[in-house]
Amino acid sequence: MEITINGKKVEYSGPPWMANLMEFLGISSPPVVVERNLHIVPLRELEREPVEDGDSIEIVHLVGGG
Amino acid sequence: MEITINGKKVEYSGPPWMANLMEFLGISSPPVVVERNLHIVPLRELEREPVEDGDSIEIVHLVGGG
Amino acid sequence: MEITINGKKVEYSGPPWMANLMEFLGISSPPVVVERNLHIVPLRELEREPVEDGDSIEIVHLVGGG
Amino acid sequence: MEITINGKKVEYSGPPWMANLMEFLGISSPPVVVERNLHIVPLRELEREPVEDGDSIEIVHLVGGG
Amino acid sequence: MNDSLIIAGRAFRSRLLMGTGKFATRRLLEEALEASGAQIVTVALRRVELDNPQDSLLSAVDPRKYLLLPNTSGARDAKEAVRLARVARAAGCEPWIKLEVTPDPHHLLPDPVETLLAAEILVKEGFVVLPYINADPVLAKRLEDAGTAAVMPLGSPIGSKQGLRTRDALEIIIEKSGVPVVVDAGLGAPSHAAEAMELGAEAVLVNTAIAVAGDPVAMALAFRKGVEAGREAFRAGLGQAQKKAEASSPLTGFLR
Amino acid sequence: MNDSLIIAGRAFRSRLLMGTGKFATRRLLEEALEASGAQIVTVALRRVELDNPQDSLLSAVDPRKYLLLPNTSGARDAKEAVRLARVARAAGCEPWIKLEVTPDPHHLLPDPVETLLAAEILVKEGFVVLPYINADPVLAKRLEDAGTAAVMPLGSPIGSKQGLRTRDALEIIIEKSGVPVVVDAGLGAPSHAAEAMELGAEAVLVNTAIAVAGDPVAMALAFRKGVEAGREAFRAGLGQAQKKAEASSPLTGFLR
Amino acid sequence: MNDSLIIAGRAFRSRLLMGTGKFATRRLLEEALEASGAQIVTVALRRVELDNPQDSLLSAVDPRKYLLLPNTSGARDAKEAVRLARVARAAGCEPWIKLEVTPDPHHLLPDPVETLLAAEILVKEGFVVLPYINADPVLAKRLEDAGTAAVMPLGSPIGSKQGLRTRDALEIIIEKSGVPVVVDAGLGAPSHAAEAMELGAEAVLVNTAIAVAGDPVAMALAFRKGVEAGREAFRAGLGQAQKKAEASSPLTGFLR
Amino acid sequence: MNDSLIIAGRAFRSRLLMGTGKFATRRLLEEALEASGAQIVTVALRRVELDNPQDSLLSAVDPRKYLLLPNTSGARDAKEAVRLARVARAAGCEPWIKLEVTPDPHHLLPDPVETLLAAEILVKEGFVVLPYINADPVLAKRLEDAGTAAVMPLGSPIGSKQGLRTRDALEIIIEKSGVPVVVDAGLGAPSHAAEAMELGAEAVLVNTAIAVAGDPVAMALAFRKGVEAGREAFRAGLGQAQKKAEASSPLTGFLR
Repeated sequence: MEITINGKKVEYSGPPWMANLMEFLGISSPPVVVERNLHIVPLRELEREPVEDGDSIEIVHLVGGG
Repeated sequence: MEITINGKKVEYSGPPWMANLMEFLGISSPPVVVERNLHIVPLRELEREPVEDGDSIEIVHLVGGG
Repeated sequence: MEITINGKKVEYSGPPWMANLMEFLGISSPPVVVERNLHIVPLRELEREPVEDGDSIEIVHLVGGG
Repeated sequence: MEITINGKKVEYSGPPWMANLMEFLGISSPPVVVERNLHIVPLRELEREPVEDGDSIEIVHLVGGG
Repeated sequence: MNDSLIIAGRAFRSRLLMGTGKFATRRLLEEALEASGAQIVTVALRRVELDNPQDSLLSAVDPRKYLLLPNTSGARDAKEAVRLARVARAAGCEPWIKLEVTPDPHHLLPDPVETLLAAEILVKEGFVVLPYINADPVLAKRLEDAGTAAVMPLGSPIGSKQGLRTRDALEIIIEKSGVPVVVDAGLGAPSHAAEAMELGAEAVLVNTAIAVAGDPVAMALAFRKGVEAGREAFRAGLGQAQKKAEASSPLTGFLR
Repeated sequence: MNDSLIIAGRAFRSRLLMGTGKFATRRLLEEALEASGAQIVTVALRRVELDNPQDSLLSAVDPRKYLLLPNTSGARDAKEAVRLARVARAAGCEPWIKLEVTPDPHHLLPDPVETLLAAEILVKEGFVVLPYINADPVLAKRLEDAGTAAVMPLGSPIGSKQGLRTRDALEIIIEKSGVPVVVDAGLGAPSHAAEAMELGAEAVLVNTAIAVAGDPVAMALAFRKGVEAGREAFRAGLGQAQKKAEASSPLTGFLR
Repeated sequence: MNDSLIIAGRAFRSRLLMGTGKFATRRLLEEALEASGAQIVTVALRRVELDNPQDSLLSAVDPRKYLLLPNTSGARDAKEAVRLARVARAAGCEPWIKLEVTPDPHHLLPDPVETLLAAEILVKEGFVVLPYINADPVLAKRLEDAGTAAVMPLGSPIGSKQGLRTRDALEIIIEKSGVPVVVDAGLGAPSHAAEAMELGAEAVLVNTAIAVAGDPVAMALAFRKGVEAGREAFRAGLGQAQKKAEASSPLTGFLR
Repeated sequence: MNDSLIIAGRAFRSRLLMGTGKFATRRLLEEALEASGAQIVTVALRRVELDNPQDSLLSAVDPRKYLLLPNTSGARDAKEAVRLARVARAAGCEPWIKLEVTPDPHHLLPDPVETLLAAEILVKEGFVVLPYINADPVLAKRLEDAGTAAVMPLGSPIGSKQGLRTRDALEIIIEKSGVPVVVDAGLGAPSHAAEAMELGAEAVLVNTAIAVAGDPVAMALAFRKGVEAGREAFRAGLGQAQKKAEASSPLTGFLR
């Protein structure tokens, strides 16, 4: 399926769960935050959160700022 | 009847029309503006505008300002 | 004799030496400085410095300043 | 003879008078000022002012300034 | 060359707007207005005094010579400001309004939120709105987007005569604005008015500094010249200030 | 009413002295002088270029219309300044001299000690001396005591266009001075000139800001108006600046 | 005697808040934080870079030692700001948020209307809101009334290092405010931070001036001392500035 | 790293010189000196009061802990200043002298000519001379050439607490000076002292602001920190101020 992650189109064929997607992307959860279609996905629910074709997903983290 | 004009209680017993009230007060209309119970009374309608007991009337004019 | 000390006329009849005058005035030398007729008198020479009628003497010391 | 004019060495073989030198240089006097060996030469005396080998001559004029 | 101030499609020769408050006599006001060359003059609204109904300095202001610009001074929120604007229009003024919303009677500083709200309403009602604001570039832009005919950022608090204490922000407002920037409040001397014009302001509004001057008429003329001086300098192209010195005379060679 | 600038017993209508350096063309200088209304114009001395002896912007300056005020720019000490002053007089100028002694060619700031020394000599030789100085109240007083006809404290470094960075000291100089105070150097805009006049300066000298403007002629006129605005405001009596705001409109009772 | 900064009922010894942007290395950030003595440090949100997911300066910031204060930088309106605040909370931060709404990416000045709107929403959602605002006293008051835990007026534009260009307005904000005033943005040197504290600000936030210094660690310490100096001076009671001089030494009598 | 102030070959840890005038009690002076960390303290000369010969605040100042720096306050010309310097030396002080020549008792501003004259004499007599001067770069250079051990330009008039009103000139003096620049007079708050140090001054002298503070001891400590903050910032390398804003946070991509 094709999903949009942080604004980039990505082809993903792994298991359709957010936790798997994160693994696929090589992102060890904290301190990241995942938004799926503008809704925040609590980290503890990444296993139960599906990933579907056309999803728009944002993965953000804290960085230096003023 | 008792009416409130510019915040002061006034006893008025003349004809119950705004034009008469103005005359009673010695105010030659322009450039004043009359508000009766928060509604502006066009100057040309002062004759037709009633004055009733308990009315709250504001009579204002332009003055120097910055 | 009459001498001027710090601008004030003073009648002095003691022994005509600066050391005696200082004692008379109740001034224990340091950290004061004595000028006699515009010349500085080293403290160690107060015994040997005469006092004569008409002398103008300044006795100053250090005070707080910026 | 060799003279220094405004800091430049100049070979001059004309008549030994300042007026002639000025002519040689193509300078129509006013509003210039001539200094010969640090002394100001009044313009009316240019005819009578000699020019000698080794002289240091300054010729200046007014220009825009603040 | 012609250099008019254009507000809401109307052209004015003078870039000095003048306020009419605090004048000692009607005569002084009349002559000061004349001397200032102002074409737009601000006025305020007040209750008629019932025991002395006829007084009004305003008879000094001929509405055929001057565009009367009523203000909403005294309004503490959008609702009161809108009410005052409507009353002013009913008083026979053209629908131009200097919008002031100042909840704090002590510092008389404007409320950005209420001012924007009132501006949106008054623009819809067909008013030509000139809002008095803090020197806030983002707010100025929002008011422009809301349809105001100009923005009137303050130089320093009303009547303080401190001049352009908000210079940095004014420069940004002027750079960004698509409507005329009229610097209002705090201009205490002609040099302040000139400085505002040199920055590129389209006009200035002055009241207190003229009204309370030893000689208000002479001061009105002085401000007029100050505004013209600043405007002409802006158009003539001012050089940049610089830290280093630069000789204005050639260093005289022959001393060396 | 008449309000002349008096220097050394001579009266001038204009309080704007203008410098003649840095102009692109003789024509521009001529027209800018005309527009400025200046009656006193400064000039400098330089070696004639032997290969091009006839050039001189100065032909633009008619000595019957303007009082030529030669400066001693380039002088690094009293001796050089005195020499330049004498040469200037020999050039046919009246014995007026703008005394400048600037040992440091980088910042072009004046030397207080050499300036006083040169002033004493030149006054004895009958010159009307106008010394260019740092904004130093004590030095200004000493120069006055030495017989100078005026003092010319700087607003900021020559050609820097930074305006009155020495305002505090200028106020003291003006308060104490018995001779005209002419603010020189650093005036980059009409607002700066107006500010100097509002403080009570008797006149200002401007050169760079006019000469390097996009349109020098328009800028000369702008400075003229700025100087007039500041002077008239000073005479009309400026109010004091204050921290607190003060309403210019009556707070409208009927909203309460 | 104890002198804590209290925000939302929480006490902090340090009155220097520090930003974590623009540091060259994690090591420098870590040491600068240590040297600054800061207890509240701001952070931002950004997309993970998919090709390099693990980088994060932030590992330098131990959440047990520092209270992380995420900002909403990048938000152009209330909606975006609220979204960012929620994301920050989901990232495990405590519900404290530095609210920034800056529609103009060039000047990065805050939007007063959107900031107030976002503040109202976030306060309802239980956030401790610290809004970054223009130095606008009326807006500051409205935010306080809306329940923000502090107000963060700017001294000058972000990163400009110009210091307190808004001093007059800051004084009014401090005088009127019932919540801590934290001066943010534009503080380029310890003297600027000290000045803000001397005015009576409760704290300051510094980032750029430390991060881009030649030696960020030494600069962090310098700011720490500057903030302490200003605070202690404020508490010790500063005298008023005055125009006139006043001898600090007795004028020595015997010379007369 | 070691960062000593070196004057006349002598090293001092503290860059805060403190004046001893105007203290209410000997105790306050003693504790304030202690808190300030100062190593050089200024004192003045005065006639002994014959009716009360023993009083002297000065007993608070232990000459083994502090270098006493007598001033010549009250001197109106070089002759009086030289006389005072000699008397001070006779009083047992080391031959260090803070040279002050102030003919005008009202503004207490220094006389450049007399100060240079006195400096030349005192240097010949073996004094270590620290002259108090106007912020005049050329004069500062001449004093250095005359052999003074430092220069002490004023920030603003003595006791006025106005801070660095002469900043531009101070920057030039610091840039050009080959001897330590000690900013004296007018420093009214730690932020002023920090600013002077940030400019690159080697030290500052403070008296009035500490002596008249509500709590002089706390204020002395505050100034100590302000001086350290400014010095450390200077050494750490301050960035330049700039007009434009510059984000300290990355603009958050995912909102777009």
